Amino acid sequence: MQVIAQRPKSLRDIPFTYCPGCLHGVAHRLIAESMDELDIRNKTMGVAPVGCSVFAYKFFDCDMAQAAHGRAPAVATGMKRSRPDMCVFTYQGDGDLAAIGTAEIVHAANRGENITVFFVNNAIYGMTGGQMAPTTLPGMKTSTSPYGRDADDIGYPIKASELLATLEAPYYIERVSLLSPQEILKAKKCVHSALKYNKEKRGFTFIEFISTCPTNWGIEPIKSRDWARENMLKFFEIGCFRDKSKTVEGGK
Amino acid sequence: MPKMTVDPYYCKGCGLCIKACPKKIIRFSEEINAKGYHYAECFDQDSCIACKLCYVTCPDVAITVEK
Amino acid sequence: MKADIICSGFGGQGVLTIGKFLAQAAMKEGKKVSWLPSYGPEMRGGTANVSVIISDNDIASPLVSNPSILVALNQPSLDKFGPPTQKGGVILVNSDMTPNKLKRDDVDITYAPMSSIAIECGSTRVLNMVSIGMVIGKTKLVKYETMEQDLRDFLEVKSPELLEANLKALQMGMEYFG
Amino acid sequence: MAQKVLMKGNEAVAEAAIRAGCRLYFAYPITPQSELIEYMAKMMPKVKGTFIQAESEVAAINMVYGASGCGRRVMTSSSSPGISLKMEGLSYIAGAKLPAVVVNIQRGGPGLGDIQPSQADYFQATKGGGHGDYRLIVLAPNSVQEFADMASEAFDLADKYRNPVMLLADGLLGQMMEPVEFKPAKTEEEIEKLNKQHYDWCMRTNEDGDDRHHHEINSLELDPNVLEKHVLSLHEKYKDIQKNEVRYEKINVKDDNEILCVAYGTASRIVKSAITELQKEGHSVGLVRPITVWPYPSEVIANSITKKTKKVIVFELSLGQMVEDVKLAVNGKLPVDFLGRAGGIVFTPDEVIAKIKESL
Repeated sequence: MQVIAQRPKSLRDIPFTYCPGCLHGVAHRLIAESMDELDIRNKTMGVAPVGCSVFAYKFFDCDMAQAAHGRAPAVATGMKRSRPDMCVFTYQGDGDLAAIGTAEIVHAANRGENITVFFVNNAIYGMTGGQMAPTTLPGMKTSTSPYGRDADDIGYPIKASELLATLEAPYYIERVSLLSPQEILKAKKCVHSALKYNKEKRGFTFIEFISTCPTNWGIEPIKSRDWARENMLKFFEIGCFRDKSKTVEGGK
Repeated sequence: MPKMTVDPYYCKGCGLCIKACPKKIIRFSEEINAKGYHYAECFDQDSCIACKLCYVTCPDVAITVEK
Repeated sequence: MKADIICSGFGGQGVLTIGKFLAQAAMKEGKKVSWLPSYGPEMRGGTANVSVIISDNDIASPLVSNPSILVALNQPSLDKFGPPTQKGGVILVNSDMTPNKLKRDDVDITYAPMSSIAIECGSTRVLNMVSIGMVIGKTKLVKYETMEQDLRDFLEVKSPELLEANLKALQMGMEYFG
Repeated sequence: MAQKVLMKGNEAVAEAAIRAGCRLYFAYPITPQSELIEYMAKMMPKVKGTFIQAESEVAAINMVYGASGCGRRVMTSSSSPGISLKMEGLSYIAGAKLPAVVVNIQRGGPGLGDIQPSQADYFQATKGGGHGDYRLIVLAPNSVQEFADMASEAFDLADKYRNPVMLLADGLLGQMMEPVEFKPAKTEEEIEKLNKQHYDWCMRTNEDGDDRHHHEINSLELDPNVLEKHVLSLHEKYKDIQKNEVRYEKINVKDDNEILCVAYGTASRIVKSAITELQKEGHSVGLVRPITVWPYPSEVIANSITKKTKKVIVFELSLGQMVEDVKLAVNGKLPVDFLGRAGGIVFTPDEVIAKIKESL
């Protein structure tokens, strides 16, 4: 008998601190598996954000820094410039990346910083207990949009992938879904590509995961995936927004 | 013989693997784990086809699949 | 020996450079020096000035409130720094841009058409070198040879085509006092 | 024998930092420190170093955090309003026990204030500055030469204690030119050796084979008991710093001093001029100049008071921030008087003389 699927080496033997059914863990696994496959575990450093995934620095079995809220792309820039031979990634939620850290992500992307950014979009602030995020859908109720997000008042959700795709420098930008095993398998390919491009020093790579927040949405895990499919995917379309490997010969 | 096992140390009983399993051979255990969850378990290993979908969907990376 | 110098003029007249060359030459002759510019928005357009101290001893405060040597390249500079100049101090005024004279008779003041001399040397841009020459001619603060060498070292790298006009300006400034 | 060159403080500290082995620099332009960032922009590529003009001061200090977490010598610089923005990052750097050097070319405040020399960031610099229970090591130069010398000292202290070090200067020191003589630049081998000194904790390639290291750069600890232990360990370190790293200069401090002055940085130069003038008139006035404003030379000030001393006077380019530390040092033994100017105004030696003469 042969083991055909088990915890990747790049994850440490520590249970995640996420709620039951939270898809952060899936995103973590896809990254860790790709690190194993690309054999970059010994030369990878990650940056954990502020938010539910603040403890990501404990989970990945590589060197990790924990960054101030929103600053992960800046911290990663310092790390990458300090150790250019290593692969650097950030792992950020929607409040971290698309609200307080908007400047840092835009400018790291605009510099074509040779890092990979994993962005988990679940349309809500998880750790602080279910407040409105920059990605909260119009009409969606949260503890700080108790009557539903009023787009006329507070604006529409930010489409981070589309926004970054307006810049020249990014090498690869794709939005993927974690809402079913089939979609996860597709997402895995994208995560693998992003880290492969990172290893090959091709430039800035960005993966947006459409995820769920069963706890703060108040919907149990399985149904929360259905809810996300019906609501989030209409607004946040799955797809590739940039892949220079298909347009630029030999990468950068 | 294909086989899936859930490590109760990691499992939080979210049930996503139960939903994912095409053979419907996963259920919540009677027992609870150290964190108080009824973890997932396979009750019919003989029917497992090692499709890995439970592993793929598990957010706590608690599942090992053998073949 | 301690000289408290203020050079002042319109932004663009090169007053900061006057100060820098004086300080640098004095440093090379073994003196203690400090160079402190006025900085900020006034560097563009308005009046710019620089305080330079040249001394045999360590320089404590780099501020100059009462200059012993004043180079005033325009009217506002003379109006501002003329009155606080030390009794018996040296004031060199660019008379081309300073219609009103200073009402003091306890200072050693020279009104010289520095802009005109600069044009004679080839360009208004060498006005600052005329002034430096005049400071040397009047006060013997630093040696002419030191200054000439500094000027050569600076311009031969940066813009050799300007060297001739600058050297001429330096010399004409110095020879103004015969 | 190195040659003396006439240089601005802003440029001299940049050159000295590069010579000290700083190969990464991240900053955002602000007057009156812009010559520093411009110098780095010009020189870093020549030593194959990294220069990034960051999108903000906040980003710059976080780039410092990342680079420092990799164990390499890294610096940022700014002026007062920009330093305020960096305080978040500095707190993280202090919490995560990272070495880093920050230059503050102080200007008038509060708010946007003006761009003239000031010492009004003393509280912010010496009392921690950001959130949490931490300290920066703060060096306050008063000449371009000292400013340059302190760059390498700052990196050494930062590395030794794994603590951020601030060079607290001001617009006058940044903008003025004085002769400066540089120490020889560190060789690439020496820099490599410096980088290696942090290998046991910094983020780096895993060269340990299967015996993996997992180095975390972090300031988060949710267990209050563990966090308290961490903060206590920081404070043990601060005690060591207070014991070992106090630096000061005594100028004309004698048994017959009628007045003892305390001033640091630019203000100390003005006071020194005043003391020289007063000496000519036969008055004996001493000056203690803190070179480290944290750790503070409290004992030196206390011990410089003699039976003849009538008063201690503090001179600052602020409305009285260091005066509190002097009062703590003097501990009620003598009255502590104060002269300060705000808004970027630098007092003249005459103003200082007049103030001292009130008490003679």
